[in-house]
Amino acid sequence: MTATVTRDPAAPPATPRRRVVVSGPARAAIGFASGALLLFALAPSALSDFRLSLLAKYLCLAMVAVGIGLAWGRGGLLTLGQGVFFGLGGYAMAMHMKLADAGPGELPDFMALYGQLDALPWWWRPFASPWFALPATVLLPMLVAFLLGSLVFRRRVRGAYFAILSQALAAALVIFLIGQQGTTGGTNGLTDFQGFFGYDLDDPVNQRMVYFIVAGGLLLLLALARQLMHSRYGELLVAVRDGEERVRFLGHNPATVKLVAYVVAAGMAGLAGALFVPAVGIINPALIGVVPSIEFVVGVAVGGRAVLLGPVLGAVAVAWARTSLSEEFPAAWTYLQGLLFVLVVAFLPGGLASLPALARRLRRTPRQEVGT
Amino acid sequence: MTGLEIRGLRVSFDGFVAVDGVDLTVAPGDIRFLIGPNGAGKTTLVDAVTGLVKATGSVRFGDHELLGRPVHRIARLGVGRTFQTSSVFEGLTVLQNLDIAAGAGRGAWTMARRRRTVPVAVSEALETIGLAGRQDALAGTLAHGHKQWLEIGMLLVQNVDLLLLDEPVAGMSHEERDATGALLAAISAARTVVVIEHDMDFMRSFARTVTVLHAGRVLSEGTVAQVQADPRVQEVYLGTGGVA
Amino acid sequence: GCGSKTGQNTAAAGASVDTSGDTVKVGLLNSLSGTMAISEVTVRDAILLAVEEINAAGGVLGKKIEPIGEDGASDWPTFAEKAEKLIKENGVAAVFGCWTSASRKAVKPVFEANKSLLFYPVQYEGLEQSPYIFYTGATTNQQIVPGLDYLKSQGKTSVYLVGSDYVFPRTANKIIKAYAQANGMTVLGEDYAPLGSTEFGTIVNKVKAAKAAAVFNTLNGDSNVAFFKEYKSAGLTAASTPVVSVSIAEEEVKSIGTQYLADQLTAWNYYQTTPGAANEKFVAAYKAKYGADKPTSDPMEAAYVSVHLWKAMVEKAGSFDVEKVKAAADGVTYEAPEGLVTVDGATQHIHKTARIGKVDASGLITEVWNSGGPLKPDPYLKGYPWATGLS
Amino acid sequence: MMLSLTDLASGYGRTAVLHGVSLEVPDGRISALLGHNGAGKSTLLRTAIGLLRPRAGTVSFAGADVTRLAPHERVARGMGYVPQGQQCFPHLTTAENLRLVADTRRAGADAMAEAIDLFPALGPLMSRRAGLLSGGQRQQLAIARALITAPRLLLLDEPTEGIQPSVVAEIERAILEISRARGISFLLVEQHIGFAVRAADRYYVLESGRVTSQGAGGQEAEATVRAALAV
Amino acid sequence: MTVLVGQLFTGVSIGAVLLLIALGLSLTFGQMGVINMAHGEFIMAGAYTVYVLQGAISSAGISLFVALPVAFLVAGALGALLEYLLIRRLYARPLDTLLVTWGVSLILQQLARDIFGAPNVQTRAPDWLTGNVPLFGDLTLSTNRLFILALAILAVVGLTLVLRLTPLGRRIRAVVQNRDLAAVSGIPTGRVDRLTFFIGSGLAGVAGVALTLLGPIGPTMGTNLIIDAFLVVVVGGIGTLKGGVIVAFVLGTLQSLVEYTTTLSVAKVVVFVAIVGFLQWRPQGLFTLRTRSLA
Ligand SMILES: Nc1ncnc2c1ncn2[C@@H]1O[C@H](COP(=O)(O)OP(=O)(O)OP(=O)(O)O)[C@@H](O)[C@H]1O
Ligand SMILES: Nc1ncnc2c1ncn2[C@@H]1O[C@H](COP(=O)(O)OP(=O)(O)OP(=O)(O)O)[C@@H](O)[C@H]1O
Ligand SMILES: NC(N)=O
Ligand SMILES: [Mg+2]
Ligand SMILES: [Mg+2]
Repeated sequence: MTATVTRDPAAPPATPRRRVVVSGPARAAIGFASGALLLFALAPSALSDFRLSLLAKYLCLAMVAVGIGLAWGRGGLLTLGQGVFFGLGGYAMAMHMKLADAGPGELPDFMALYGQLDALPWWWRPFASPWFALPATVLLPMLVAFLLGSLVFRRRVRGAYFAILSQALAAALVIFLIGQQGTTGGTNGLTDFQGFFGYDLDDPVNQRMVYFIVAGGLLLLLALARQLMHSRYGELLVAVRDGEERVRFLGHNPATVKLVAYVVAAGMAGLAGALFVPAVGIINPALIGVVPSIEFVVGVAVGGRAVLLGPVLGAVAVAWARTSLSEEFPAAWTYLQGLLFVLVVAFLPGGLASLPALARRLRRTPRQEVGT
Repeated sequence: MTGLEIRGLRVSFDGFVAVDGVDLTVAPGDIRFLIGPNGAGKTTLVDAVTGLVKATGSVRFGDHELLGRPVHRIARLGVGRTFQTSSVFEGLTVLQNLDIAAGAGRGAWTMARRRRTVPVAVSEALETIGLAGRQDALAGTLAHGHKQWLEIGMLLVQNVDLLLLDEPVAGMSHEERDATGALLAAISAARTVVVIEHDMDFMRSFARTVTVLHAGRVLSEGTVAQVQADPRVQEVYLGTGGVA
Repeated sequence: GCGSKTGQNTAAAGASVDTSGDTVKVGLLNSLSGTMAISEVTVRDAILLAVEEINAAGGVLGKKIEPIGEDGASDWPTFAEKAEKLIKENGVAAVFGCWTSASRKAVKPVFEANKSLLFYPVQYEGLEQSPYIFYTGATTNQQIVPGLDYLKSQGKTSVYLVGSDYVFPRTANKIIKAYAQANGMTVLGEDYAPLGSTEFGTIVNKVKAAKAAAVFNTLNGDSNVAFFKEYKSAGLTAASTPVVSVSIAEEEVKSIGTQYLADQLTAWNYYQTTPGAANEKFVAAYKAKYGADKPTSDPMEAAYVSVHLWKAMVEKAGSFDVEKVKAAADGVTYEAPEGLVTVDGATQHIHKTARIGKVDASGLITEVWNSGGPLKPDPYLKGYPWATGLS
Repeated sequence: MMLSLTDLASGYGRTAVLHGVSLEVPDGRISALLGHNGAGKSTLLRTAIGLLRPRAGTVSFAGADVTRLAPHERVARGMGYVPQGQQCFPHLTTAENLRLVADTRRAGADAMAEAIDLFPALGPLMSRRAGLLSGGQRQQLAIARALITAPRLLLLDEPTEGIQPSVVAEIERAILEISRARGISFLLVEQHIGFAVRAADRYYVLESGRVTSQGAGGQEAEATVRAALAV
Repeated sequence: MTVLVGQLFTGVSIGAVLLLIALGLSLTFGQMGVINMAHGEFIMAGAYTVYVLQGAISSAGISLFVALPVAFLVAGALGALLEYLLIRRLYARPLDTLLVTWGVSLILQQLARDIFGAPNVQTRAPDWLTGNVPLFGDLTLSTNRLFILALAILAVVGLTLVLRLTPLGRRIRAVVQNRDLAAVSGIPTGRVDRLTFFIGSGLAGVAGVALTLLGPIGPTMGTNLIIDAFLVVVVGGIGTLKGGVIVAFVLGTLQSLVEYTTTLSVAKVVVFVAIVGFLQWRPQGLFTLRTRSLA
């Protein structure tokens, strides 16, 4: 034993320093207010147009992460296919924007070029209407998640099986999209948008407007996730994670419980995808395949899967690091990225969000448990 | 209060017959002890009743046939059980465990909101099982015996009509066994209880009727005294000398 | 408040080129990581060689070129993001780069919105003409059509089409089918493998069963290695069923191995073996800078040429201003390694000589046919009656 | 002394369970460890065998300090352990569960045969996977497995939990027999105080991670222990 | 007829490749529960081993046969190192191994890029492995694919023997099933874990050698294989070799038959749909090891 235990183990634990006690809802209100301040006032005035549009992109990724935090952090559903739902939302929005650019009755430019089509395929047609396309960006991913989730959860596919199956789903969708070049744009994806509901996307003022919509959307999703996590449902979800079979004997159907988390997370990813398109200007298979899907999850792990803000923090931090570090050190970036994931997940399972608590603990108990 | 009626129950695993044509009637309000040698098929019988393994025959609970229903539906009909190895939700607090057990019938609206007060049934159960002081401890940090109490507490709040308890006092101290037994007696005022146990002192103190299973069949049935006196039961189960 | 509606056309003026210092910045946008790095790194090297030469000779309009590199990471949205960064944050005068058509399609709106210039150095599928892109690689009438003409002249009347699953091969094959129909050739089959796929057992079985006279190969990158190994194992050879490839250059030959490629055909505008003093100088300079074992190839040459052409255009315009450079572009010439090239101002493509080559035992490609002189670029194949209806 | 624990402190994560426990298990004798649920009995055995690292204190076995040894090294020196809760290797057959341990010994085959003699119920179950056994069958398997390691000291955590009365009697007889005939020492955790205290040479009562009473075992100690536990 | 037989052979040989790349995973994932995303990079390490050895041994045939054991050792050593540095801290959180090893795979890819360069490299195959054996009519079986099939069969048989018949096999399974109990049964769990990981990763190295006969060797070659490999193990049933073997050949054949009449993309999507459908029927894979526990 190298540890030198200095405190008498029989002594009562030292009383923690008294802190101002703020009730849960009040703390949440303060949190949301400062988040809003940061996103709506500080960021737009401090950042250039280009950096602000990058931030919009990061915030879209953070929206996906909020859903993963719920499904994985709370429900233990390691969903490696969130790219699918992100993609469905993104493509739904992109199809609408393409049709709006082309004008009524016209084919989108890429279709005319590569598709050799005379008429719009039937499944494109409804997306011409914003009344269909906008809800579809969220509802379509939720529907797909519902169908797949009902099958998979009812048959008790779980753990690593679920993870790998959801990953294969992402791979399959990408292969499908690439194979249908004439109607989906293939690897190119959909790009070259002119306007967003009539507003010119090249105009920096409109780009800012898109940023504000994204920031608002993120706050909304955070509020929703917080409500779910603190509700009775949130507790049941954890119970299902820890003892799915046991929950059955208490009269709950775990398949339904998991399905709710999966579908909500899918809807969040769909909304993120939909806003990503005007914010970034492209959606393509490379954004929704296996690698980005894993990266979504890794971002959440880096930030901290267990707490509300962890996923947001992680998603933004990883995306920001990618942009800036790959600018500064293009070659070393891959090493840094790999190392970051390895170190945080292996040695800091609580993610970056657990750093403050860790620091506090280290300060409070100097050299206590070393060596055990 | 509802009784249990099992007819011709049969469970086989790849050719091995674990339960082999059991008929069993448990009257409402009874405390029935199910005993028998290790591997006799007691746990398997409970598994069959609660939908965990496939079985043939018939299990009627009140007006309902239980065989063929999914686990959570059987639970909602008012059948609750504990497990031979404890299975509380280790990542949740004692209070949360109980609240979830109490909540099978909750609607979507209730589920989507926060728990603001402790339901009466839950706080009563906390007192009953003596874990009121540890309601915010994570269940995973409870000692073995406390986990079993928590499991019983979860059945209490689940408000079931039929409790199936698989070795509920294993690992408990003498005093705790007595307390648990008293608890079961109180519970049975309004419920039917089936207990699997190997602790004969405990059985003698609290059983009303006893069924002995052996090799998947009913070997003997009756009062504690009748069963204990049965030489076949002594031979396969109690042993000749070692009975304290 | 809200910004402009579409069609109001009050969008941002062109991004300003930063010429405040005594240098002028240009952007280099290539994949240094990911599947396309194989090819794109060599393009980056060639661009840097040209920059170095120009700086050694005094720069452009008296300013040294300051190259700013970004990694597109084989990911099209990243290309778009990095393009925007180069234009908006760095104020570059022009960007050189992109390889796959997918990456070009992704950055095109960025260059158009910011009214900034891209020089794109790779052969492609045509049917495009952005006012802010200069295309210095071949368009279809300078590569694919001559390739088909060559097969026809060799008496090959049936072909099988094999390609990677993305815009360039699919569009190229559409053109090939139209050509075949008009020229009495039969297309016996058409198969696509996802980019990066290495499973070609079935496709080669199909080729073999179809008994085609030749294969037209538009596979890109890694897949070629697996395809040619499978091809040889199946007993198919250049003598029995030649393959014409349009994306296999010297670098790729090196990595596939001559064991598998001997005597197969390629269609390009330039080979390391292309004769002429300009090429000798280019090859020597390249090897001196990057190593004697590094081959030069068509996309590298086109990238190298694009920097020199930009310099010539800027000097003709007397300004780095994008609109002035564009206006000055028509007729600008350069004595390139592939021979004299001339910019066609109308299409912003260049006049290039088509060359069919054969892989030799040393791993180099030797020319077996050429078009006799530079072909005028025709990205929409307007000069080919069989091609009406393609665009 | 076969086993001595000195000022042992141990626990899980940040929760401390044992607060400086000292106890001794003499050679060839049975010692009993008693206490309420949650007192820390299992924690003590887990620390003794090395599954938990103590925060302070030492574990010494047969005169040597083994505090820093890994569990398998302690087993190699002659410590044996049957954990609480009918544990097994679920996907291995009953036979494989035993052979696995027999592999580690030269006299493995003989030891296996002996163990099966002691638990005849296991005979017909040899080719069934252990995860499918009933609770009591698994517990019998667990004790048999520990015996095959040829321990000089056996740490038994509620070994008769879930076992039918006739076999419990059998096991109790076997413990006395083994300890007498082969000189194996036992540290026995039991809720059935009766047998444990009567058979034991020494008893220890654990409460909230501290030894609160101890003394010589035997028939007459039973009342004392019950009184100590009733508090 | 010829076509059908030819496609069947192609299917079987796709199956053999699937089997080889999945075999190591059936140990590290199937037995140990580690979702090792760097498995593909261990395959890559095996492939580069051939490349390096060809620099030293000029005969393509000899270097190939030397490469088999050397690649096993190289990839196995990488695996053992990974286990020692990271995995052993994660046995309590198996799903996290996926994320950690994914980071490792990024690092290994970049390492390969820095050592061998971003472009693919070539290896020469011995001449007898670039030809084919004529069967009947037009039908030929390529020798490289026959070689891979033989290698896959050999590897499966060898691994089965080790797991079934040796004490090591029992130990490997025991440690995975109950780590603490194994430790207190006298088994050096750390060493067994490392050895298991060594063998599983070593098999990836062997798969890498085989793949050099079919396709390119490059830093990213592993990423294309990893999902297929995991699917084989999952659908076969975790913890059994038998299931994986059957599934590899069935999926290979299904893919080749569908691809012949459609395209590779469609075939892959069909295979995926078949897998989801299959898991509806058998959610725990083809062969399952059930226990009575509720976990
Ligand atoms: N899934 C299964 N496959 C094969 N055999 C099984 C399976 N489940 C149980 N068995 C066998 O069925 C028999 C009955 O087991 P069960 O668990 O019901 O016994 P039990 O009466 O509860 O015993 P105990 O008192 O030891 O808990 C045992 O021999 C057991 O090995
Ligand atoms: N894995 C764990 N993590 C945290 N705390 C634990 C853990 N296991 C046990 N504890 C705590 O340690 C204390 C002692 O537990 P232990 O299992 O040693 O008790 P015991 O005396 O063996 O009880 P029982 O008679 O019920 O088996 C208990 O308060 C329990 O809550
Ligand atoms: N333009 C190409 N080769 O994609
Ligand atoms: Mg039982
Ligand atoms: Mg205990």
